[in-house]
Amino acid sequence: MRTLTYAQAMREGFAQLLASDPRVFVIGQGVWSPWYAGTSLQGLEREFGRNRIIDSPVSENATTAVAIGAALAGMRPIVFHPRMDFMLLAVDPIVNQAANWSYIFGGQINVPLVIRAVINRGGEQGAQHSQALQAMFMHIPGLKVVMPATSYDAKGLLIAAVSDGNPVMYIDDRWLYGESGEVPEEMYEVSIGIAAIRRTGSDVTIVATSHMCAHAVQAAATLESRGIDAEIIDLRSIKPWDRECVFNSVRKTGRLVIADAAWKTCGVAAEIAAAVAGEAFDDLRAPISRVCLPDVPAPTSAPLEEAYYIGATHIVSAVEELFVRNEKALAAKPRR
Amino acid sequence: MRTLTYAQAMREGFAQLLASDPRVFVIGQGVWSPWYAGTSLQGLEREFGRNRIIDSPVSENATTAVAIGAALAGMRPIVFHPRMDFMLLAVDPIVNQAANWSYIFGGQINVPLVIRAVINRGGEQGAQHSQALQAMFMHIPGLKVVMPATSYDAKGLLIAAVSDGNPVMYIDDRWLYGESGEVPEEMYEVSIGIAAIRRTGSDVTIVATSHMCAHAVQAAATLESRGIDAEIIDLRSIKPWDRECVFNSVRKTGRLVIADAAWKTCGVAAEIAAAVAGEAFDDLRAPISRVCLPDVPAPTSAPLEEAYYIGATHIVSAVEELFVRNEKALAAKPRR
Amino acid sequence: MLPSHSAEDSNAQAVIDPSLLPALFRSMTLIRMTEETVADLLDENEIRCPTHLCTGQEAVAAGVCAALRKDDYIFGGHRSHGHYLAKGGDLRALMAELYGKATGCSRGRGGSMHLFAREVGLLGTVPLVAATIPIAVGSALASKMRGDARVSVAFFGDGATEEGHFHEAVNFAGLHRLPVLFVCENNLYSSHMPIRERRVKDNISRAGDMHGIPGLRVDGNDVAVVYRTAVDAVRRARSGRGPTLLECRTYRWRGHVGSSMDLDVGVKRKDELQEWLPKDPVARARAGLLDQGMHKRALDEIESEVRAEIEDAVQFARNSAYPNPDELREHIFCLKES
Amino acid sequence: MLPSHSAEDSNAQAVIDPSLLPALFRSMTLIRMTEETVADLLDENEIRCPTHLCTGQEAVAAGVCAALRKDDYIFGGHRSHGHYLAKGGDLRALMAELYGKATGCSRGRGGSMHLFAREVGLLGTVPLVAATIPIAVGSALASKMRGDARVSVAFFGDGATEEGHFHEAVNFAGLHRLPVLFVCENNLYSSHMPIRERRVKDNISRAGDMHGIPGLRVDGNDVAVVYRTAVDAVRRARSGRGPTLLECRTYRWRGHVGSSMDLDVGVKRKDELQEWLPKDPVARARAGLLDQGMHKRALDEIESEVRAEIEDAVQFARNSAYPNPDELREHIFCLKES
Ligand SMILES: Cc1ncc(C[n+]2csc(CCOP(=O)(O)OP(=O)(O)O)c2C)c(N)n1
Ligand SMILES: Cc1ncc(C[n+]2csc(CCOP(=O)(O)OP(=O)(O)O)c2C)c(N)n1
Ligand SMILES: [Mg+2]
Ligand SMILES: [Mg+2]
Repeated sequence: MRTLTYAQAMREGFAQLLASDPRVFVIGQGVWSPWYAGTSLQGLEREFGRNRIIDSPVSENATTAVAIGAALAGMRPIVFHPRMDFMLLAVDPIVNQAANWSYIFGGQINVPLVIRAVINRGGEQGAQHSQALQAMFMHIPGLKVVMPATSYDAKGLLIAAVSDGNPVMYIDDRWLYGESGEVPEEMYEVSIGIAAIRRTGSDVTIVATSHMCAHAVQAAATLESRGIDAEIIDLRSIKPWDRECVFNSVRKTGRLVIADAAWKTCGVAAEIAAAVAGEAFDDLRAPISRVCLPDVPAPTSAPLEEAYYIGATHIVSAVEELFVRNEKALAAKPRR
Repeated sequence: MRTLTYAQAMREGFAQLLASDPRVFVIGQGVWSPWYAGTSLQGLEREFGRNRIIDSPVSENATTAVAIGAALAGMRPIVFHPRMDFMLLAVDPIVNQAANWSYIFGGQINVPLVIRAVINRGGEQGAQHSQALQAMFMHIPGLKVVMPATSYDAKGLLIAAVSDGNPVMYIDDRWLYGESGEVPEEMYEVSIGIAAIRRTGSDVTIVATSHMCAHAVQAAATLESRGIDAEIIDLRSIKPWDRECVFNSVRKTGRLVIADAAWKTCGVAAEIAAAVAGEAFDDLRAPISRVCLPDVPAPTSAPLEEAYYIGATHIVSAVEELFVRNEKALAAKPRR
Repeated sequence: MLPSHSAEDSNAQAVIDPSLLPALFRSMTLIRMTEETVADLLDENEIRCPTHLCTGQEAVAAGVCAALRKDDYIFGGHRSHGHYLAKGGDLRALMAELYGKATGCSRGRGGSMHLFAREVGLLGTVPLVAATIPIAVGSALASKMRGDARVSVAFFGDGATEEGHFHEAVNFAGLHRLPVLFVCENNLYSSHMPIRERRVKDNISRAGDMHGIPGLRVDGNDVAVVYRTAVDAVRRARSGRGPTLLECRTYRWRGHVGSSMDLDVGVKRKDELQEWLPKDPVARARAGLLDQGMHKRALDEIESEVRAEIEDAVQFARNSAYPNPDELREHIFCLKES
Repeated sequence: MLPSHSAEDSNAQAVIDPSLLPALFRSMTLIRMTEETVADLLDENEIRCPTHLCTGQEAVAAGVCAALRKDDYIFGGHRSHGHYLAKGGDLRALMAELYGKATGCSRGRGGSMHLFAREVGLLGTVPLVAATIPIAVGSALASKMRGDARVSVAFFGDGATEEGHFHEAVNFAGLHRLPVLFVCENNLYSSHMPIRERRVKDNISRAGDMHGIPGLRVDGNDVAVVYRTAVDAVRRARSGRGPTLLECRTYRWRGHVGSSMDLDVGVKRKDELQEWLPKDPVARARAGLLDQGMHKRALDEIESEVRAEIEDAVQFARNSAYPNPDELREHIFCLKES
């Protein structure tokens, strides 16, 4: 099959959605720009016209609310925020409005809105240009949240998000834009709420989001060489998330490590850990480990960034610790 | 000792802070109003003048940012949001600015800002006037978050928040305003980050926030009559939260129920559950149970509200389930 | 005192087709009587949701909605019973919603602050101040894209103009010349705060000018003036000439929320009310109809018809069932397309 | 084309004390040479943080800051090297910050977009567009409360006026007559978007009027005009007569971010640049000084002094140590009072 980068796959999804459904349009700060969205929106403005690819004034709140209004009137807008950090100005329309509109009117209207939120970090950008805030939105009942980790899912989840008919936050990480993967030419959907097992294994379950999936795969190779057989689950959707897939895996492995490159406290990993500790407790043979960013704003200076971000080695250490620990525990008294 | 309602205790805290420190002032929508803050700000405007008690236009973003600016210039503002829901318009100044300012400048300046956020729910107010969004802010590194549950703490944590010198979100729930408790007349601080054990017990640890503490105490009485001896921890601060207190208790009881009247997914309870499942796993004898609001926007109609909100009975059931379950588990095969 | 009725931009003697006045009177009477009935029901604790009554402001909703087609979109805020009724929303469903019943216009999930009547173009009223201003711009954008010639209207208060997204929305609408009307009901208060304590100049209509669209100030208690001005603005919008901002000067008789009169709030409130009561928009329309030669009996008849409708609606609401608590978790997402 | 240099509100021939011009020239020269050095260092990949250069806009920072006292507060945004330097921020600390060094003005936690120099009243520059506008209003509120006669200045771009909180901030400042200057550097672009694609009217200075404060449009490439206007506005503010909005018309020579020229962006960018290059504020000041009779040698000397300072600062930055990664978790909260 054909190979596309993650950014190209997104762009193809956008183009096919725009070509196939006149209700679809794109609005947001930077959509005409050569730099805000990498190549993921490149040329759409010329291909589909400025009436359907609408760059906006620097007005995140109104731009998002405009998209909501268009959605209520039957369009299928995709509102683009070039950074999650800037989207914090639009939390009111997203959380108070988009997420509630169906519920407060008793299901008589829906909000077919996709909110594309970009995580754009590293490169000495610092605290206000690096945030990965998926947990803030995962917390909100009326939102669905997806985080594609591969080219295939980047396209398929985008199309699924638009056809879902409800507010879906689509979060992509610029660190993924250059990654390549196979992508079918036709339009297809990746079901929201279904995880993907990227590697089967029997010793430990590693649940990962977004670009941590690739790190998990790398970590698994290292772990294999050390005799540990890891199962890797790419969560893909964080709300709803695939409980069955995670629980089945933990039933098998008895050990769980969750890797999410965002702040730890109240993060995605906290929810999965809490759910497993609540509903699959008997399957656990070891503590649940979270591999997350430290609870620190993003620094700028390169050596600080180096210390701040996480990757495969952090996952490897987290997994190994569970096994070392188990050996120690076995050497000591058995558990109550 | 003298008894004050929660609202009176807050008001006394405000008045003493204003009287003792000329840097303290209060700003926000509704601070001159007879109804937005219950009696918690009553008459302050007359007592301290409109220059220090500043009602604002309906401009949550700028009002909050103005408070930040005043804090940077050495004042000690308390910015008032009569509902957390409205405060969503101020997430940018709170999360991007207040929470980061110290870090991004390498600790050369601090932001001595208190953000008072009111949870005001029930009474058929519905989805946009009922939210308890503590977890969204607990997720952010540069914020401290307190949730007093008693009159004593309402005053003591307010004073501690102002003297902390860093951005502290002070969250009070209107359901608590009428509760009474002993309050010293003098100024005093309740340390941020220190929980209070409201009842000692040996069978189960119930960690509760805000008005769920009273429900937990009630639940403990019921549980006692059924032979279960519960320890109750009033968290008081949710960021930082008192890990030592919770871990010590779980070490003793082996069972943990967390009650937080907010959405479950990625909530306060998720973090505590995840932390315990990660760091005190060996102490656990049963799954960790979370007693939270369902992941549903707040409805209006009374019977729906009745089904929506949680109280002592929910805590009782959650605890009992752990014990019933344990018996079942003992009857079956022992744990691996 | 604030200058009121001073610098209105529209002809205070607006002449409209006399045959339209009875319908406008009926619309206002329906709003007035509903609001006053609801006030009683609040006092009796039959209705318990937070309710913001628009008594005294009826001419704005009635005048603007009369200038609209049924399929035009409108949006409102916390004080929107009038908008709902003027646009043709079902009275029974409104009353049932206030009672929290499953037959309510929002199926008991919304109460007074969240109203919905898609069949007449009301896509929602929500209580976050100013929230629906940019949302109405969005539905106007949809209409422009589809070329469906619909007009969108955002109803909001003077307080809403203090929210930054009001300005963002007006700028965006002007930039894209969208078919939208910004209708500000300037009742001179935002809850307890008079306008002079919230902005330097009493110049809301100038926000249109600032953002490049016409801004007009009109007497919001004269339904003929409001109607006439709205007709022009709607024509402009529908023919692709872009948005208009209407500042309608008015006054709410009741307190901010509930049935109280808020006479304790704000130094001038009592005096102001005395000044505004004689400007009663419903009484003015009634007087106008009598002047036009309409019989008092015909007017009385309209009033008793409306009264009967309201009584029927209250009965309907009382007799309706509450939502089933087992359905608490429904409607967060729509499964099917709407 | 956008109308530029058309309807300025201030005297384009502003007369200022001639003895002030050398200092203004020096200030602009320092900014210009720093920016151009940084451009080279970006090209050489010595500096790697996102950097927004203000070449071409020097007169605004230099003119406004010359009208301020050392203890007056200023705030900036993503493009604030000029503000930092004009207010007197330490050049070595700026350069070290761009290099990500522990000796940087933000100790290596901020980079180009987060600058700090409390000792000269710069309480922070941050890159969220418009964020510091209401924050500067807040420091002005603090000054008013304390009666310390300080003035606060918010520097921001034309794009920032599209954020709603700009309007909220101006309204609040007007309402409380706060000692604050809103200095908009209208360089006609917000990243890739020319102003006409973002707002209907090119009338930013009118936002002052809308919100009840004076709004003035001036030639932002004439340092004498900027200075003269700022002196008046600062005097107004300091004497308790409230805020002023200055719209300074200017143009950035370099691209939005980094050292590129963005000549590909926007149809007119190339032509516009040709039009604006001759309006070079530094060259104009230089010519003015020669006219005044200053010797070319004296000017050359200023330039070589500045060049030496910059070279020294670059050396300092290169030789400085990086922050210790073990200190990653420090500085989130302050332990002691500041
Ligand atoms: C974003 C937000 N902030 C604050 C409030 C609280 N609030 C409810 S109504 C109101 C006054 C609004 O005044 P105005 O817009 O003039 O409408 P009116 O009540 O006069 O009809 C306020 C401040 C709110 N509902 N939403
Ligand atoms: C809230 C927010 N939205 C968007 C951005 C992205 N952004 C960075 S600079 C910029 C342009 C700002 O233009 P202007 O205010 O005119 O300043 P200039 O770059 O021209 O100096 C934008 C949109 C941002 N930094 N912050
Ligand atoms: Mg009003
Ligand atoms: Mg600009």
